Amino acid sequence: MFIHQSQDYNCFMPPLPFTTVLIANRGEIAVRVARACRELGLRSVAVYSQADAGALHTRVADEALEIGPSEAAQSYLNIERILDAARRSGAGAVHPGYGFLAENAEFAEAVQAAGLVWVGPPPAAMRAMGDKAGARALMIEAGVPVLPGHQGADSPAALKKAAAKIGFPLLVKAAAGGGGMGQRVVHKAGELDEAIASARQEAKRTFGDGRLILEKYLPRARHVEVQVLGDTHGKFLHLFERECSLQRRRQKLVEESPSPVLDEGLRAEMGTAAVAAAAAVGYANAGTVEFLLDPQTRQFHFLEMNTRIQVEHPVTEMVTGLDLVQWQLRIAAGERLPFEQSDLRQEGHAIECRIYAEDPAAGFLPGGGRALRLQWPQGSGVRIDSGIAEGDAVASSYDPLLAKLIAHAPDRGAALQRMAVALSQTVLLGLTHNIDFLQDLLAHPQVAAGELDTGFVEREFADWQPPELPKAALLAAALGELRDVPANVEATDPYSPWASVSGFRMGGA
Amino acid sequence: MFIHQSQDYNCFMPPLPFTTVLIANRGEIAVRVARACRELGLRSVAVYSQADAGALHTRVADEALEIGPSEAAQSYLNIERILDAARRSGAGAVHPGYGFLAENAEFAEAVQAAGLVWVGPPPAAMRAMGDKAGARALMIEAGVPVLPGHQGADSPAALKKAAAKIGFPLLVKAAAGGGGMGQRVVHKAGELDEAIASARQEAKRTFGDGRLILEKYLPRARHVEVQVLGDTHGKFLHLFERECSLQRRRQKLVEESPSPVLDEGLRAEMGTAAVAAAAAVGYANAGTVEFLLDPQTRQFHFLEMNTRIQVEHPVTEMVTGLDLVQWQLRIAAGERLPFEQSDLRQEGHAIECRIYAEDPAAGFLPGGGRALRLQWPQGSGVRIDSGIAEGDAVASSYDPLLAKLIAHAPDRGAALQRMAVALSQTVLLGLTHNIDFLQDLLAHPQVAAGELDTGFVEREFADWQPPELPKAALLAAALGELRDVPANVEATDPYSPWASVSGFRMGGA
Amino acid sequence: MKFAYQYRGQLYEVELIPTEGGYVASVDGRRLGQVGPTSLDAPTAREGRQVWIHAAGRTFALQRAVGSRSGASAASGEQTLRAPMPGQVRSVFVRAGQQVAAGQVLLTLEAMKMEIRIQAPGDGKVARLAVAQGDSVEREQILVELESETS
Amino acid sequence: MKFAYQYRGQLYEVELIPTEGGYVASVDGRRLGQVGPTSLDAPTAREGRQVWIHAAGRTFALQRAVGSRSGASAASGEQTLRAPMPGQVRSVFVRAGQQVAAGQVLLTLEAMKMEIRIQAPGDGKVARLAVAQGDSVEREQILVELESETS
Repeated sequence: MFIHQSQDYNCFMPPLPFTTVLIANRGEIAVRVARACRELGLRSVAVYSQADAGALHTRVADEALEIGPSEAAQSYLNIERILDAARRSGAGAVHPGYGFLAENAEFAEAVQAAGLVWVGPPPAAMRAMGDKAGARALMIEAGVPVLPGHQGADSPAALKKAAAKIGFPLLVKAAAGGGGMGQRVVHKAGELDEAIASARQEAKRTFGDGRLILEKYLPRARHVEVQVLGDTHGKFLHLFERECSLQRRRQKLVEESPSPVLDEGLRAEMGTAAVAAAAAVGYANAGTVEFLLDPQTRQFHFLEMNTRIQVEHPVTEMVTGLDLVQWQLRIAAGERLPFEQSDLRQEGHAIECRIYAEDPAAGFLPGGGRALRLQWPQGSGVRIDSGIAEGDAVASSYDPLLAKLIAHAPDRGAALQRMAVALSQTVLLGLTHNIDFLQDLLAHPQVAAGELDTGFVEREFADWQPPELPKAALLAAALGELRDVPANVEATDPYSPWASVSGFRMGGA
Repeated sequence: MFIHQSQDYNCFMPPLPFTTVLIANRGEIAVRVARACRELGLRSVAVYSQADAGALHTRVADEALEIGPSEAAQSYLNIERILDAARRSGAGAVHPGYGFLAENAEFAEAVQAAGLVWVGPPPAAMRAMGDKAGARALMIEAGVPVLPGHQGADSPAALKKAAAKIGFPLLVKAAAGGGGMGQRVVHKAGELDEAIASARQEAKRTFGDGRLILEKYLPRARHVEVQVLGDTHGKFLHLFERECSLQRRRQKLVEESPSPVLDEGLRAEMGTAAVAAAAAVGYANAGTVEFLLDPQTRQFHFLEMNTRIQVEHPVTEMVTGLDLVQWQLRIAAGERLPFEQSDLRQEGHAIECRIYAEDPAAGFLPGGGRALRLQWPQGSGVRIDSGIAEGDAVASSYDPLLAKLIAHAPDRGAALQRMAVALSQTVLLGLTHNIDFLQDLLAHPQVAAGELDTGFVEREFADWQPPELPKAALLAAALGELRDVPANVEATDPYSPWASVSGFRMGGA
Repeated sequence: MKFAYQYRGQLYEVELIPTEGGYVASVDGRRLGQVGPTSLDAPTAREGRQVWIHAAGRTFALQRAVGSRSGASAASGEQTLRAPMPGQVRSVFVRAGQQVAAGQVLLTLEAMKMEIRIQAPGDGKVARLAVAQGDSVEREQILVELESETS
Repeated sequence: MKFAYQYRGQLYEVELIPTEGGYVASVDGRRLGQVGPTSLDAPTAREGRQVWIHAAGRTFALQRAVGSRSGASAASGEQTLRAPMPGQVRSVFVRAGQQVAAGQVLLTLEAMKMEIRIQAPGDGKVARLAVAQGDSVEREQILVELESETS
């Protein structure tokens, strides 16, 4: 953390109780964890399914082991194969990343039972937060505000009675769920029966647990979450909020910190509530308490706690100066957090854009391909967290997240400007992606004004279409067909247009 | 600046008196200025010599104009051609970058006479600092510590008499000079005559001005400089120091902020001296006051002032959160600096490595080539300021600086670690560069301990040789010869080794 | 030399007539001016019939419409719709023999927390429906075969 | 298949013997083990005889020693030393006819604030000295021609 420069943490860092970390994940987060390991002097071991042979995360780790076929159930979700890879590689700790087994308490317990350090919260805390019904009850007990709702008896009759009390619109949610699966919005009483039936079916199929809860539905709410960090000695801190209201298909697209809507008072209140939520379940390591914020009433409500590192953690890293993944490893090693809440500050403004291999003009349909050409933007306040490099094939077997682009600047306006320039200078050719969509999204006046809600993208960008074709692009395509590899150069890129320049120039960018 | 987030500068930024900026430079600094322009919503115009046709700086600007053949005297140093390009492109301001005409007061005056805004200090201030003899006298007057020395009468007899008073070793320096030209170290009285003659000859040839000054020579001094920023309304601030003691051929190689040797007292003293130096010449815009620091006595001495942006400005940007090039443009537009000295802080530690197209095993001989393959490192706290992209040819006609790699972390140890990882993950194939050398340099225990001086590199790394060849590299070369382009892919990189992976793996990195 | 490209359903024709030091360029018969052989600073990439261009800060995916150097294999699959990723068939909206219009959603898949709509690439008739609701499918598994109107 | 490379004056011979699913690799006759066709995660690039490899965080510039596909032109210039960049001849340390040893500094150039040492690439004799102290030289201008010992 910046303000502690004089303490020089790294110099006084005690030797870690492990020297090798197995990364039970893939893509950009596996690359991210490998980098943190290397920066801490730890050896990293990647695992990969056959579909990911040669993927970037296997190249940046010190060792890579195959763990099975492309189906996640037989590789990235297969506890036994991952533990076997940990044994074979001599790993002393396991970092789960996000997704896959990251919130699976059985996996955490199996890791610990194998004598390995689990880089994450205690399994009991994961279990407590994983059960949405139980978590709601715990939060009410801990004084953390929750949405009006109902958990417990979930017969159709009981739910109907509770629904009448809560009022409409409301949300039917899987008690064991998360990530929007087994979830239905119910606008009026007449839709309730069908919603209960279909949500229960989906919950059973997805989580093997058909239990349901009810929550009041806030149609234009903002998604504001708080990053927490706890060490294994009982100290909890919050690292301020992230606003994640720009979503499509209930998945985040753009995140930022600070939230444009919080003031100091509300920020402190939400931070305190998040720490209380973490303390209530005996949390440790990095976690995120998600809240829904009603912009009218300015009231916030506990949504769920993600008991792992999140995709959008870089925006918090940029504004706090703390390396969250390094701290995950150091906390797992038993280190104490050497700073206090009052030492932490949000400095400047950070925005993250998720670059997905998907088609925003066709319902965000994910797709694969090959990154035939890839040039990242550069310069001050620009950060890239990528799971691919130029030349890499992109499998469509997994999550379509390719990379994250993060811009940091003194204020929100400058960060948006920086992000706009960075997106426009990102060259990614060979597959369908959402970079043009992100540019149009960030240029929307409501986004510039910070007036966001979780329905905004689907409401305003349902009919988004790719840009009109400029004549210069057509000419560049045709000229490219005529271009030859320079005779004296064997290995140069035959598609580079930079060998010479004449008078005609492309219109402004 | 981070701590001013609530003021949201950009939103309240007054409209600038110009909308188009001509960038009178090339390479990474021209790319850097173009990015700052775009982030401020300004149009940028690049100029290029025939040797730079199609170079990256011409691609990232909104427009690019050819200004002559590759010889700098007929292009980048040709005032008339640059002003003509400014006229043709409708530019309202000129940013000179560093090098070339950046410290040429006649150029600044010509720009202003043409009715254009000069993005730099007042020509009078440039002239005052450009004359080393006059600057020494001015600094003495302003109470800024200078090295024991002599300026004024410079007949051999006068210099001999002054030398006896100063004592040996001493430095004979061109009064009009800079950058180490026309400069001789004299270790004893017997060497003085010859040094005076040869320095005078070189000074005449290089600067058209044979006047000489003398200064005491400090053999193991540290080069510590202070960044200053002044607006056109008389406000001066300093942005703390940069330590630039790691040099080869009197050119900087690695820079950092904070300096590992300053304490708060010395930092404040040097900052105050730098502001006094700037105020003494009626400075405005960004500038750097260079000092020599004697690590034994902890006394610092004015060396010279660079009246322009410097190569190493990013380390100051990383620790202060201020975008110096944006501020250059805003100051030139007449904006007031909206913060006070007490608002500024150094947060964390930043290190910059200059990536040169040169051979550290052969006297740092510069060379050209083509960046056949180029992959920059990514992630938290890693910044790239590059003048080239993959596929680009590197002309050997100009300065061999290809790019700058900057690492920022909470403390110096973590920044060095981050830089080590970033350097090792930088792939640049197709030309000779100094990345391996930089890795070995930063791994030296004295560098880790912060015990630097300007002679360190030449003393400790004179016999540096490239690393031993690992067998894995040989095998990779041979396998590469056998590899074919996948049959169904037309445009993929034929040299990508990632199509599949089998059991054999390369040893740790 | 003439080149034809498709972009968002529209056909564009580019003509380049060699001149000294470059080409005279026309698009759809309208003369635009002189261009050098490598004068457009637009990164491009090609794979099969597909041509990608990064221009004016945006990405454009064109398809070669004539003069394709390796378009054969891409064309052969046009009427066979395959699963873009492994998943489960959530809903099927058509039956074999049914007439469908370009853009019509034929079925949806559920995979990685997403609903994937499989749409008809052109007007035609469902020749074969290879999956049913609830089926698990592998990546590239055939879902539907269409008979195009014009074939 | 055998490949020979030079690195820092030393010759290395790599042999790859095809086996099922890969190759058995040897270096200088010592068997190292089995490798797959693309099993080494090392970015590489080639230009003429030059092969660059990024391995273990370092860059290695090798030269193909046999089996070179386009080494002819590179070899023809070995005995002609040219200016690597425009500059001025600062000092000349040899004269025509003089015997020189590999690595010996023949002359120095001054360019872009740097002193550039021009060294003999091998033992030989100065056949022609094309410049004198104080001369301005362009990039690629011939400075010295050497006659190699063995020719």
